Amino acid sequence: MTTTRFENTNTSVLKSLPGRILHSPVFGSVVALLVAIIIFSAMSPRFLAPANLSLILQQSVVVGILAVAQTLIILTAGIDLSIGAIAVLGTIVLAQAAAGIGPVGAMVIAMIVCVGLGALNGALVTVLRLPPFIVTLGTFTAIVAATRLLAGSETYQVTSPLLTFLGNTFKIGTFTTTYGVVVMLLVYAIMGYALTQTAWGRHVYAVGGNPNGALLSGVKTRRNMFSVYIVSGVIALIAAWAALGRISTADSNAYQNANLDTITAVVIGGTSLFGGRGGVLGTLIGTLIIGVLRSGLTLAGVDSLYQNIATGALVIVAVAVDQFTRRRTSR
Amino acid sequence: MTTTRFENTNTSVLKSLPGRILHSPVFGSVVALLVAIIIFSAMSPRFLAPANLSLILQQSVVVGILAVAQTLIILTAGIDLSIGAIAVLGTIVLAQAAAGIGPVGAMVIAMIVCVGLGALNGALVTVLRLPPFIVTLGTFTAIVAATRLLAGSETYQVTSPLLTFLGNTFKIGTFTTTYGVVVMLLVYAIMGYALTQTAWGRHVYAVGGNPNGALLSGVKTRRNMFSVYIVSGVIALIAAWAALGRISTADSNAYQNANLDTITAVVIGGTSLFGGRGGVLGTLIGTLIIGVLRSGLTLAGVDSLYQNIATGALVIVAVAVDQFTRRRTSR
Amino acid sequence: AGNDSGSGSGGGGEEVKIGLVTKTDANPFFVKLREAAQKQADAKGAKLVALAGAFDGDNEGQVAAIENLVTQGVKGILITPNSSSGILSAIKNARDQGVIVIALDTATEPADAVDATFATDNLAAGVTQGKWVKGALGSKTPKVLMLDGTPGGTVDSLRHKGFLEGMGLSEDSSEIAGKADTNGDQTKAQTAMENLLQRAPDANALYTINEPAAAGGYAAIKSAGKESAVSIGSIDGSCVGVANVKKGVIGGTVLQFPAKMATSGVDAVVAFAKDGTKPAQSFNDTGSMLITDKPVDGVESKDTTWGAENCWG
Amino acid sequence: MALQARGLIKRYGGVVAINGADFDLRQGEVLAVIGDNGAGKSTLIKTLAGAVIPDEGKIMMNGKDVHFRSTGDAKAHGIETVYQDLAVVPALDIASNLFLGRELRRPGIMGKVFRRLDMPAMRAEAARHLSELKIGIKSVNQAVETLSGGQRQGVAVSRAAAFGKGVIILDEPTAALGVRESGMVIELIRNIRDRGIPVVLISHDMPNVFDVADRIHVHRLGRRAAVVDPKERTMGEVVALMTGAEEPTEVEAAGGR
Amino acid sequence: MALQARGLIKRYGGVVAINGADFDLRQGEVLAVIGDNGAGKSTLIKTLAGAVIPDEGKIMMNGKDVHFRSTGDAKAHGIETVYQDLAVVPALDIASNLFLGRELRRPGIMGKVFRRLDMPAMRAEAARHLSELKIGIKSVNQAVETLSGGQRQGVAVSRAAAFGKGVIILDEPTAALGVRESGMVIELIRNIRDRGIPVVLISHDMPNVFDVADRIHVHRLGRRAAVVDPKERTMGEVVALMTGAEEPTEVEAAGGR
Ligand SMILES: Nc1ncnc2c1ncn2[C@@H]1O[C@H](COP(=O)(O)OP(=O)(O)OP(=O)(O)O)[C@@H](O)[C@H]1O
Ligand SMILES: Nc1ncnc2c1ncn2[C@@H]1O[C@H](COP(=O)(O)OP(=O)(O)OP(=O)(O)O)[C@@H](O)[C@H]1O
Ligand SMILES: [Mg+2]
Ligand SMILES: [Mg+2]
Repeated sequence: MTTTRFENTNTSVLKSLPGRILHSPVFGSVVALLVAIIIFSAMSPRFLAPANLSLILQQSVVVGILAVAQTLIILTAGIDLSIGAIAVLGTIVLAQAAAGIGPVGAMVIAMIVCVGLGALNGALVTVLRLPPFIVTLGTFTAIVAATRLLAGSETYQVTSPLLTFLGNTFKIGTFTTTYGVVVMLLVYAIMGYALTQTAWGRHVYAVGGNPNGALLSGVKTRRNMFSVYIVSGVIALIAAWAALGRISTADSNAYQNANLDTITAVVIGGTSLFGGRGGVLGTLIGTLIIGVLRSGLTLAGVDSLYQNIATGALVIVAVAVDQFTRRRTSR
Repeated sequence: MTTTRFENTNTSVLKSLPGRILHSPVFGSVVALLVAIIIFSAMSPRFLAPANLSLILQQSVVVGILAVAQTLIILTAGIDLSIGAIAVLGTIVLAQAAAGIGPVGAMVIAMIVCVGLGALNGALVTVLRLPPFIVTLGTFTAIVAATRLLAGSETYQVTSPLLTFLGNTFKIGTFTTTYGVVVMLLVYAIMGYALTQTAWGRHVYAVGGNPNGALLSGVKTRRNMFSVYIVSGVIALIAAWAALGRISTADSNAYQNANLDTITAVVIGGTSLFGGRGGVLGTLIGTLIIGVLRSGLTLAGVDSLYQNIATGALVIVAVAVDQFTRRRTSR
Repeated sequence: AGNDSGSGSGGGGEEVKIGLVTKTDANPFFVKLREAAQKQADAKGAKLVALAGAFDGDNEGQVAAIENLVTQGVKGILITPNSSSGILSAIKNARDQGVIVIALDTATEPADAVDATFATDNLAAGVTQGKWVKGALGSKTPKVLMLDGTPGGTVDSLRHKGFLEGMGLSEDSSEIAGKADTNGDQTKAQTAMENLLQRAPDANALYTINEPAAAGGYAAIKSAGKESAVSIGSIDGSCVGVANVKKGVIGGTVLQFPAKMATSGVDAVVAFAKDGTKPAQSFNDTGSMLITDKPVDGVESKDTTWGAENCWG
Repeated sequence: MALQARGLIKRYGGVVAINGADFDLRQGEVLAVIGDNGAGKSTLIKTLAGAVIPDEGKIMMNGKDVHFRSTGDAKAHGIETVYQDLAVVPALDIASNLFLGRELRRPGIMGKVFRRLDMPAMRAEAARHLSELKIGIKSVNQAVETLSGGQRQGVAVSRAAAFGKGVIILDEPTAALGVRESGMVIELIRNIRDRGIPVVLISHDMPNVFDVADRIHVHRLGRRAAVVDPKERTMGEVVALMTGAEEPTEVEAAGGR
Repeated sequence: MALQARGLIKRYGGVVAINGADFDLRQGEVLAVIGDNGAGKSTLIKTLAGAVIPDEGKIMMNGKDVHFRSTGDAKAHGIETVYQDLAVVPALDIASNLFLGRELRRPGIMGKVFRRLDMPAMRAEAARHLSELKIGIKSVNQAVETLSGGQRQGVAVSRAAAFGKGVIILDEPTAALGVRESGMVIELIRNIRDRGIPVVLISHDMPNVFDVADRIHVHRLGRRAAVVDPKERTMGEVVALMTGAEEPTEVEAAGGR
């Protein structure tokens, strides 16, 4: 009797709440995040102060938003090295155009630029069928140079309240945060919904998991991939807007590491670089892990160079924890 | 009769010399290289001068050597973002240790460091089975920081004739070149032989093409992958040596783009980022394409920002040409 | 009538070609340098080819640029060396082939590796920043945060060293409450400063490698509500920077004169192309000037009105 | 004639996969396609399904010329196919695989405006279709990669059976299936035919072929060698035709009656 | 006993793939393993081949306990396997695939010191092995990905036949093969047995099984349900055993005589 009961419990684990949590693909990332938080709050009492937590969120906004686009592209078995550069170009275009034709017109022009570049990447990947890595490496190089030519030697101050709106703060109880944080969470929610609850999202997974099979099944694989690059362009614009909220200056040198940071966030979050597996929830946690590391190490008084060594090591540890928990529970 | 004859010729194309060339996997890259050379020599008469060709080779040495290691790792379906950083650390170690214990001892220590870091990457990838992208991103971050800590803010002059030997020139007829170029070509020849003519090389392809199948076939996949990372460490040391030959100073900030450059060379050379397809011959051509672009654009008087835009575009064009010729001939 | 070696005695009416190799294309300072050189070259009827390293510290990129410029047949090369000693052999090769090489902004080590240098004395500029911050603090015990540039950069370490000298501190003084690398990038500076302030909320002095770093640092200080408590010093002298001094974002900044460097450099190459004369002096300090509206005793300074007239970019 | 082809040629570099193949499928029949390994059967049906574009030759549906540039084109004409290298997405669950490319949306604005999938409906319907085959799948939420070889094949077959409206093409659907499961697939094929939908069945299993086929298309060296009536020929004779050991009659060589 | 197993258990999360399975292979026999889709046959033989490490249970070779941590361990004991999802490397040529993991080197210092492969020898030998199966492969330099489904299976089977020294395990080797080619594989299996090497054959093809098997291991719900003698039972009875419609005799349930 006892054995039977035990076996029953064991099998139904798949459906019970704790079982669901254990088997959730983001379980590992959550563990890694919690471990980091526990360690840092033990090292510095200030770490868990609401002001510090709010800062971590604010510092994660731009990379966090871009990481959503990166997740989509990686799910299709691609990679986007140009997404950060598109966003930076977006900030310059917003700033320059706002000075000329006002913030709303600037938004329109920046949208055309960002989406246009997304479409360029998408067309090269889907129509000419070139590898996304090399396409976006090429466009990255070209976009960075074009941005510098456009910006010249100037840094642009942005004063329009619309363009800097996402930097404004508001309070929830004692917790202060910015509209940028809200927008970031919204982007995650919307794309999470689109990926899991719509046919378009299913097709993104199918295109990444077995492109040939998806095509034979009647999925319009090229159109789907193209749409992913278009969506990335839109998300890059949102990131550009958030960047202006954070620093009301457009600078052609900003966010040079954004691409690698987004990829790190995506991978720590458990999305496979080979496509077809993962999701934005993991990426959000991955973004937070990176933010927590940086903030925690600074609070602990670690110098930049040692911080980099520690970050490098901790990124590997985070992925290792993730892999380990996943293997233990689902294999 | 005539039709039959025609059909015969058509089929035997597979075995004839022109057919072999057409169907060679590097055919596309060669076309791209030739097109670039023709365009640039039309633009500037100096382009084809032996002195300039020699320069292109010399400028390609360090990235060219590193690209061999990158090819190996990409063939196993991995990627190495840390290889450039390992080489830079190698130059610093060589320079510092040479000042202390002489050039030969320095070589030994640098070898231990470079191979040790290759082994670290390899162990994380094969034993913990973490994704190579994230492993080498982590070690990249950590190695760059460690290098700067080690170097402080100093640039080290290297005077030892052994350590700068690869920068010495010699003449073949009127063509002047460096021993570094010879070593680069040797590295290509040796690894080309190892990849195509030994069991180890076959296994590298098998591990990249179908890791599970290779394992089931009895290939020691983990050991093979680990050995690839070890070999990469050795190659990074050779690149470090060549770098000291080129500029007889060790600087912790050098070669930050080497990783992306090597990946570009590998991909332009027709090796698949998904592993299992490609080879070092293509990579050599890819390296030369990059060198030719840079030199040709400068000779044509193009400023570096415009050069970057052109390089970005041309990299995409080169891959497109490669893909197009490949599709036309083999499909 | 071309001659193959590409150098030697340039023919009479031929257009003078000048190469400019900056550290990167990114920094507004180098963009300004490039623009000024371009303007001067146009005025003198010379052709300028502007190249750059790909990133701070790209010695290989600068060496390749020099080699390619020499092949192209330039008369002279203006270079802002990434590392004061990293590219000496390439410079020597160029000079051996009859090309005049002039360092801008950063001196080489040894200084006579090039034909002449037109540069700010970055150590002195750092000292000026340090002295001003010390003066601005008055009797308060300094509690210093430092937003550095790129680790290993020559200019970066000279300014850092100069600042500490001007403050009367040393590298491991307890008055230094924290340091971070910003690569001179405003976004990184803001993030770094936010985190540093969490650790050292009572800091009262801030060293910055350049004005974007200062603006980023100020944003973090402001959102923490400490803008009156911290004295911010900087170096560069861009017009945005000077405007920020006027607005009170930056307490004081040390202005340098990139246009002067570029113009003198181009003039020197043109003169050399004409009759082979080289600049008389090896090191030419193009000067620097502290801009602040809160002058302190013992440090020479000008106000922001003067700054706005003499700033760059 | 439901589906016809004339003179199809497809070359891969030096290899000629099909070499002037003809094809005729009548309304409401089960047509078996048999042939040696590498004879070009899969390539033939891939051209009919739009997955491969032939170098030469033409395809007609109900007497009219059609040009399939993609599998989507063929699907739009009602042609549904189970490929030999099963076109499933391993990481997706069974229900999603079954409905891939033709997902159901929720009724009302949730579906129309927010384009929300109707997962409960898809799961229920998937479970219903799969239960017809009795391949012992416990949950339609399982990822396809966790299924056994035969179970995967079952999923692919169910899918074609559920959605085929015009022509259903099955490339070796029972290769990985057990005796009982094979029997069920044959039963399913009969049901489909009885619904009036013509079926093309590629199979190496002669007893199955003779059991269900109305006519047999024998493929040999990239060409249609004969079309035979299973009631007129024995298994041995058909195998001999397939290998070239025996010559077809003139009528058979011309495509049968 | 050539190869034995007792009480093997392998779980995947909530799914129990094999659940206390026993296994006995005698010297010089052909043992067929049959069972429904998803019964756990592939998982069973993967544990015997070292590709899957069982959660519980033990494996013995020639009476001695063995522990396979990898396929290499099993190979070192002479166990050669053809997997259902063929373990071939698509981008490599046929000869390289055949010799993968056991490449030949040139004689003399070229081989010893420079470790150079002897491609001509490998090609010649590969061509010889493949010609035994007559699957119409034109060149052993062809990449495996350009072969038809059946041709690929032929390559995998040839490989096991060529190199198996102790035990050869074949997981549905004829599933994708034509009638003639299947016949040749069955012939090959007989040859192998006649060389004194025991063979394990998983197959859904009952006529083939009854044609070649000395004993039949019936797998059901992750367990060995019976071992029967094909001379004592009809195909219908064995299928009934497989599906549970009939009960095995006590001797059969205990593993046969
Ligand atoms: N992509 C390709 N590239 C090169 N050759 C190919 C390709 N696809 C098929 N072939 C060749 O075309 C021929 C026919 O292949 P096909 O798959 O149509 O055969 P089949 O009749 O379906 O065989 P099987 O019964 O084994 O599945 C084979 O010789 C095969 O090698
Ligand atoms: N990696 C895995 N993860 C989860 N479940 C698995 C895995 N591999 C096998 N299974 C499950 O174990 C059971 C047995 O699978 P197995 O492949 O051994 O069956 P089989 O008898 O070989 O079937 P077939 O005749 O269809 O090949 C199946 O229900 C399958 O879903
Ligand atoms: Mg087929
Ligand atoms: Mg199986």
